[in-house]
Amino acid sequence: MVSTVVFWLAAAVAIVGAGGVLLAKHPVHSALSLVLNLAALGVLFLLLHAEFLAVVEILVYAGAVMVLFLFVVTLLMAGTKTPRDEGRFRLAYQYLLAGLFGLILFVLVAHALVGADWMSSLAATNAGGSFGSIAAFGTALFTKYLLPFELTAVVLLVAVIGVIFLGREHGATRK
Amino acid sequence: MQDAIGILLLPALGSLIAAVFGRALGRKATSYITVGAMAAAFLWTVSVVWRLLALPPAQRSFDPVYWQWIHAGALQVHFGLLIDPLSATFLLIVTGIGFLIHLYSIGYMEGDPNFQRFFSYLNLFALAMLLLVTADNFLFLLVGWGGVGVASYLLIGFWHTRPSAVTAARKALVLNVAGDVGIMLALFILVMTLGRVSYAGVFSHVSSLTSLQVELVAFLLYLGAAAKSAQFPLHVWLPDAMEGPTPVSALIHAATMVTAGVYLVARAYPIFHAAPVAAEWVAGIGAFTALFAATIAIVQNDIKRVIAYSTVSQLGYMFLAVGISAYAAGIFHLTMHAFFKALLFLGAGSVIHALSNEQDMRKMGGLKKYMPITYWTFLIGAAANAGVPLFSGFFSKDAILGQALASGHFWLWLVGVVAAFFSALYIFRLFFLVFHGKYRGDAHPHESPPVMTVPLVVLSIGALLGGYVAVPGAWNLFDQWLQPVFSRYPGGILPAAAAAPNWGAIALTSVIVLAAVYVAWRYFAGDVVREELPAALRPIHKVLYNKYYIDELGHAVFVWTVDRLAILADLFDRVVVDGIGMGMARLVWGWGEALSPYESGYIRRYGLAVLIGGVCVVAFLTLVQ
Amino acid sequence: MNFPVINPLSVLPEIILLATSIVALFIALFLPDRRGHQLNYLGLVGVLAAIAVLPMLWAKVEVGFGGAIVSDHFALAMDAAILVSALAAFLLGLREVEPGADYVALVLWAALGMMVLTSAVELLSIFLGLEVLSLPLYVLAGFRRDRTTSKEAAMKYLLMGAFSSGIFLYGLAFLYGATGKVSLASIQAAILQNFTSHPLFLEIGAGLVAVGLAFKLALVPFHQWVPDVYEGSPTPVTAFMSVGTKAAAFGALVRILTVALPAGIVHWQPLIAFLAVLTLLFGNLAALRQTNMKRMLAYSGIAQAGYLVVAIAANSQMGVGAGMFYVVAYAFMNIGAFAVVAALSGQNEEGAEIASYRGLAYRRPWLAVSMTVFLLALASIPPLVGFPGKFYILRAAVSSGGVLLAIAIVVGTMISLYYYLRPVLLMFTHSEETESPFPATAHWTAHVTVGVMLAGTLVLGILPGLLTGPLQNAVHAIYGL
Amino acid sequence: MLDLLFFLPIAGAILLFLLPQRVARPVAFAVALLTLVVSCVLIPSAFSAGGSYGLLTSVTWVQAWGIHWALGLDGLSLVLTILTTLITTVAIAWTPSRDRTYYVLFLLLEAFSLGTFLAADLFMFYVFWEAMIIPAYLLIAGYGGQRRARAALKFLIYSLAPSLLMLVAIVGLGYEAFLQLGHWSFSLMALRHLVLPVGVQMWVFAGFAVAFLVKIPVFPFHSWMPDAYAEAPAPVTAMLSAVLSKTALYGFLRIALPLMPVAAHRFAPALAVLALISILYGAIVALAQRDGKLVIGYSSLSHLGLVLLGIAALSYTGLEGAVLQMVNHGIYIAALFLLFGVVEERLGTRDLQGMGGLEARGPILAGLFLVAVLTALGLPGLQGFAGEITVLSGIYLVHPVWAWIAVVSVILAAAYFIRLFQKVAHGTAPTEGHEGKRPEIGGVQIALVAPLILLMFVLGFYPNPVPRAVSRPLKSVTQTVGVATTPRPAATSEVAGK
Amino acid sequence: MVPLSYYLILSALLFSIGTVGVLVRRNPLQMFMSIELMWNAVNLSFITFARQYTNMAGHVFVFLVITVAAAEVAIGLAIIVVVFRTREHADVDELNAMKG
Repeated sequence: MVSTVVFWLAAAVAIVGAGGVLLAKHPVHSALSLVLNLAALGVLFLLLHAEFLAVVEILVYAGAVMVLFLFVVTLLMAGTKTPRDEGRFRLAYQYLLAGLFGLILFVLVAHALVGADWMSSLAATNAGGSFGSIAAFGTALFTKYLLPFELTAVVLLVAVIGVIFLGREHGATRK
Repeated sequence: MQDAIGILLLPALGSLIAAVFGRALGRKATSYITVGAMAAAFLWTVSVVWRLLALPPAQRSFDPVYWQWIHAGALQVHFGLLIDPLSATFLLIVTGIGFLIHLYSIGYMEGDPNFQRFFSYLNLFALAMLLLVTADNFLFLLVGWGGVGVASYLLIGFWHTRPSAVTAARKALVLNVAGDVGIMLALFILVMTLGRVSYAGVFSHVSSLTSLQVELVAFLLYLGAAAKSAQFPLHVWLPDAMEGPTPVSALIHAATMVTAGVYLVARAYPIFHAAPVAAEWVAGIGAFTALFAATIAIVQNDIKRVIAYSTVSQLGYMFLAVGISAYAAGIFHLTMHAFFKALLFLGAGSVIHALSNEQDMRKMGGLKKYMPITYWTFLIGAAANAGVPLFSGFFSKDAILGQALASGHFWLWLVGVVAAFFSALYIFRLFFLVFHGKYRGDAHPHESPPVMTVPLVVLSIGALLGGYVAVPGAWNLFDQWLQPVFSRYPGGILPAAAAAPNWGAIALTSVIVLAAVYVAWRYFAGDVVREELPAALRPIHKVLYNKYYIDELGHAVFVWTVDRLAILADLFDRVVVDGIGMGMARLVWGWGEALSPYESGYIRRYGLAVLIGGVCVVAFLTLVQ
Repeated sequence: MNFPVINPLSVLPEIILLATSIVALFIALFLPDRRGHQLNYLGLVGVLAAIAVLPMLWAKVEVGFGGAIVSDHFALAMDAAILVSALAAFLLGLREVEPGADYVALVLWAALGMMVLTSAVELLSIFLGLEVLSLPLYVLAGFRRDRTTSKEAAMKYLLMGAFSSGIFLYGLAFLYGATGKVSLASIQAAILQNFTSHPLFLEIGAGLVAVGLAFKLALVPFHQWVPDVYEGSPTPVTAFMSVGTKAAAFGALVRILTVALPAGIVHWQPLIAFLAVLTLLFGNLAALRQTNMKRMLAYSGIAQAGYLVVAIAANSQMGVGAGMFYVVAYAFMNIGAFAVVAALSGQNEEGAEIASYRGLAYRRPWLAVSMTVFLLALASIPPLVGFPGKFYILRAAVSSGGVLLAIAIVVGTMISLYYYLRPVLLMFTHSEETESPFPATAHWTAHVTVGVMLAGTLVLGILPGLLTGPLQNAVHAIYGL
Repeated sequence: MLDLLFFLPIAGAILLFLLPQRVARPVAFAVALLTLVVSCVLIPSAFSAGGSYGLLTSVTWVQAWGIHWALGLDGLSLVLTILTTLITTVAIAWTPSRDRTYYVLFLLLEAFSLGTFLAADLFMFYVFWEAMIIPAYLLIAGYGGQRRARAALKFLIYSLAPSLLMLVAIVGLGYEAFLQLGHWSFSLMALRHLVLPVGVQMWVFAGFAVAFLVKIPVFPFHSWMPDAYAEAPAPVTAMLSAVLSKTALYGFLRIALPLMPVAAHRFAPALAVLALISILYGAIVALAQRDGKLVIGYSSLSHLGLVLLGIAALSYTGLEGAVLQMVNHGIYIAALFLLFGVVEERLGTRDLQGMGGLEARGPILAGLFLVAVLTALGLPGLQGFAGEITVLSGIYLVHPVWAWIAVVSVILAAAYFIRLFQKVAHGTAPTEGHEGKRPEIGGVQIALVAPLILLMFVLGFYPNPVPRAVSRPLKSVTQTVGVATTPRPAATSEVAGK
Repeated sequence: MVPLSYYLILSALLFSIGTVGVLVRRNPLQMFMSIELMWNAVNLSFITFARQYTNMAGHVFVFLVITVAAAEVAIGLAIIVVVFRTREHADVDELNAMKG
């Protein structure tokens, strides 16, 4: 019962957060809305027995990543300026079409989901066994999914080298 | 008779040598070679004829085959020569008169910068003509047929810097080719129906053709013959062809080539015999042409043009003859005509030569005293042409008219008689205008050199005496000579030919002819040319002088139309056909251009495309299935 | 814990690339910056070493990481195309991009990601492969930070790439959701045993995954980033990604669609066919009006992807073989064309304007003739490699009943003749100008690239049999999964 | 030996790259001549007994696709091979070029054309067919007249685009082979054994036909022709018209008719209509041209229309005539273009209004041109007539009406060819300019064109070798097409081919 | 008890909002945030599915996605900084030097 209430609350918060990202004029507001959304998602993860990921979501995402965002927002002086107004309607029907097709996408997917009858039979509580535990997670990560895990190392390397390259003053390091 | 091909090879070699080495050999050597080739060919022909005569009449036919020309499906043709009295007659005419005209040309063409080329063309013509008359099948007949057309084209346009000569040459060629097409089509029908094109093969199977087919073949053959022999309304090229040098007119447009049509009809007599409609048509058009051309000839002022229309008229007589199946008579007239018409042309050439290329008779007159040889020979020629009794033309023309009457073609006979009156009138008008009265020109007339007068004399002997091979009521050597040819297949001999001569008719024609000569003498032998005409005659004169406006009509109907059509088609090609291709290209390009706005450079727009595309994909997969 | 059998052989080329990149980064610490470009040769050696081990691995199918990745013939063939394009990135890079350890490492990693994408048989690795491929390319596209167009390319690529990755990821989620499995084999097995939670999940998953890969393959309407990014990126990078990315995405699409998702149950076939036709028509039409060689080649690349996807739409072993052949063919001719552009360019893409090619045949005959060969090959004129490539695809299309697809290919090719052959005409037209816009000489490596690609274009064009036999095995391998 | 025929010019082309510029012309000529000699040496082997080909080389080319490197020589390919080698030999050395590439491209053009005629495998046929277009394209683009760029591109796109439909058709045939024989095959001999469903025949035939019709060209697909013929240098135009157009007609005989007999019957009326339009249309448009080269070009449209009509008649005689006319057309059209090229070069214009007087100033050239013109207009006794009469009688046998219509063009041909000749040769020379150069043909060119002129006479009076050479292949074609040919004498009882 | 499909529908809603966000925002940072929204919506789906099948693969997937997203954000932000540092406005619409 509690979980139902928590779900609806978290869902509402997540939607509000998403709406904030979508609508907020200032990027900082958007970023904060996204943090809200991510936090709500963390709660939902908990409900689904993904405790570890809930923590990761909140720590890494809502924490580290979003801080990075805010950092850049403030770094870019230009970022604080809103785009020129005269350009707003340059792609006038962009808004209309984006909204429309976003809606259609949602309807299409939701249509498929609603039609899936197995969905109603879920017990939110104890799924049994070690599902969702850190141990199970670690086992999976280091055994069955070792290759993707290894590949994340490359991804991070790319990030490091890429950011170093991009962050370097152009032409300062060569010649 | 295998060696008869030598008659063809001689002029072929002569032509080739004159064409390739003419410049190196020089004028004299070239003329010796080419004239020599003709002389040798003539002698060779004589020997062939001699050997023919040595045989019994029924065996006077040889058909040596030399090689297989083509063997492609239904079309199987051999190259072979047919030597029989008919072709031998033509061989004699072509090589004999051809030799004389070659000889004459040495004098006439003296001083022309393209002397060698001229002789090369002359020999080429002789080759083609010989091939035409000796071929043993329709296909090689067509080869010779086309060959004489081209040689004639080359010779008409010989003085190619004259625009009128160039035009005349083109006209002649195109009309001749139109005639060739007729023969080609006839040939296709024969190939389709009989699978044969050789004379022997075709003629012995004529009976297996339906009457429609045979009429069609006959008409198509006649189309070719009419074009070549200048029958109405395809005659228009012949007077224009007088733009060529005069020996050419004599050889090609009087003595030989234009008679090829008569030869064709005579040769194909089994077909025409089986096609009565076509045969009547041939005779009718022939008679009409005889009258029609003769009337035009009366009012022309150009000496060669008069003789040209005279030729057309005489050819009409010949077609009249072959149309009523009086083949031997037709060929007889053809032979006589070869003599006197060549004589007339060469005589005219002699006059023109003497007057420094003056051709207008109004500027001649009184030449009798300057050019006696030309005068006397020309007189013989004119008399023969007019059919003055006891001259060769008299015998041959009366043979035709007599058989027309005897075979029941009264109207044709009547037209022939009327035409005979005009024939005498125009030729003696010419004669008196040129040789009698006072000289009206400003050149210095003089007699031509012997190289030109000797042929005149020789021909005049033929024109004077040739007719006596067939004296009505007495003997007819000519018919006997040709008899084996025309008795091989049914229909060659007119039953009426055996009938006794109609002395009344002969007398009537003779009187009419003499009356015409008198009228001519009365009106045209004076010192001055009478320009004024009675008012009633003026419109008639105008129509006649303008040749019934046939040239203009033909020009308007064919030349003008085709030219306009060509320009339209060209426009169509450039605008529509090319336009469609280019238009499609431009359309495709336009599509490419039209895509440009979608590649707007805006990231969000790209994203929108991804979203829309993605939604469509999902919708397709989830809903359409 | 049961640790999986890693089997390093299955990822040997990947390991070589990774090791090379690490070594390069390490050496860079000790190397003076002005000699940084020499690391380029190290990268070259690394790629060559990776190519060298491919034949060794050909003998046997290696499965690694507990079945997450296989090194089968299909993967190896695609790896070859990818490595060749990586080779081009190094060979052509010396002049335009001022390469250092970063360039070398990024190219190697991108190549690694591509190779993983083609050989991974499990959704997580596929996703990681896609990301390892994408992230370095975002940076590489903007490698010439001094150029507005390069930066713009990076930005557009990044935003669109991340956006489409999201869509792709959602598709993976649905594939996972439909069966609860992540390995392609077990997904296929589940589908075949009718053990799916909801058939629509499969359809949605297939659709979204296809969209994500179609984005990488540059299929219409997911292609719009391509012209901008290809034009803006440094030419060596363009050459690299135009071929490598397509090969990788093709590999993944083949593995996911034709192998894991039987067309009889998941109805992607008409969809892919439609996308293919749309793509090849659109690409060809849009290429007509281009004046920039790189942009023209970008649109041409879109069209070529259309042909390639026809091979998938054929949904047959022959189709897969045809697609593989075409990838290799495309590698040779497309890289060749870009190599000529690079050879004609100094620092500033002088070789990009088509108009400046006028009279090239009389000034730089070797490059002009080579360019002619590459363009003719792209136009699929025999006896160049593009022709057997297209022939193979037509063959696959016709034999799966897709005569209309074949006609579409033909119509597209007809349109393409114009833009492929106009530069040829231009090169062979005498020019009045004496001033050449191009630098007088090209780096020798560019000539080598042109030469190698020319050889490939000609040899495989004349003797396609060299490749068709091995590819046949490769196809059997992938279906034998 | 057959491969030699193809590789000889290829080797020559490579050799030319290595040799200095100044020997390019003689070497190219020598290579072409050698090829001609080889093709003549092969004459006896084309008729040796055995299968449908007298000489056949076949090596597996692409195993997986069932493609063979197969070259076959029979009477049909032989006559066209000799035509190709002959015309190339004459044309390649016709005008000196300052550029070695010219000769290289020319030899490549020869090699690929030969390949097309010799290919015994459809895949190879297509490869050569397409490859042939490229050197031709570059020859027009690199050495043509003022508007060559447009002309070349147009030629190229018109040539290549429809060929792609043919490619689809070829693939379709290969697939049918797979369905029926169990393996992919493009071998002409193997494909003959197929029994194709009518529907397949129809679309496959259509694919081939479109490609062929454009290449011939036939109305309304000819609009590349005026540009390309006019702008290409004379020897290249000669090759385009004399050789390249024949590849398409050959394609009908070798591929389209025997492999798709039912479709051939169904399409024949359509082909005939197009052919008839081409015949008349080409002739009419030729009358209006001011550009001499285009008069010849449109005449070619008309004459090749007649050849196509002969093919569409589907009668044995028609086919024999068509092949004969192909050979004849190849010879006289090449001579016409080459000789007119000299006129153009000397006078500096192609505009007929600005010409004239050649007969006086260049009598040899005028004489040679005259012979070529007379041959072209079908003067009986010259070679053009032989083909014309055979093909027309072949048509008449089956469709008299077609022949009646087509024969009109003979008259028109006389009109436009004579107009052409008269504009060039007659009248007075243009007064302005051109006085410097004597409009006479050079000795080398006389020697080069002499064989062609000679052939016009020889084949005019003895055309039989050509129909005899092609009778066996054509009989096998008509047998497949299943048309009752005309009653032939007993000699035909021997069965040719399969 | 809330059926699992609710989670998935929520996920779909968030995903759709994310996509719309990418398409309507002109500030690159906000676009990027919208993309993060999409990715996280997917994460929710993964975890839901994992819960349904009690299968850890979904969890691992989410973990990897978060890692990759972090790296992507790092690179993305760096590129945004490079591009827009010199510009007055952070407006992706101004990036249209290349088009057509």
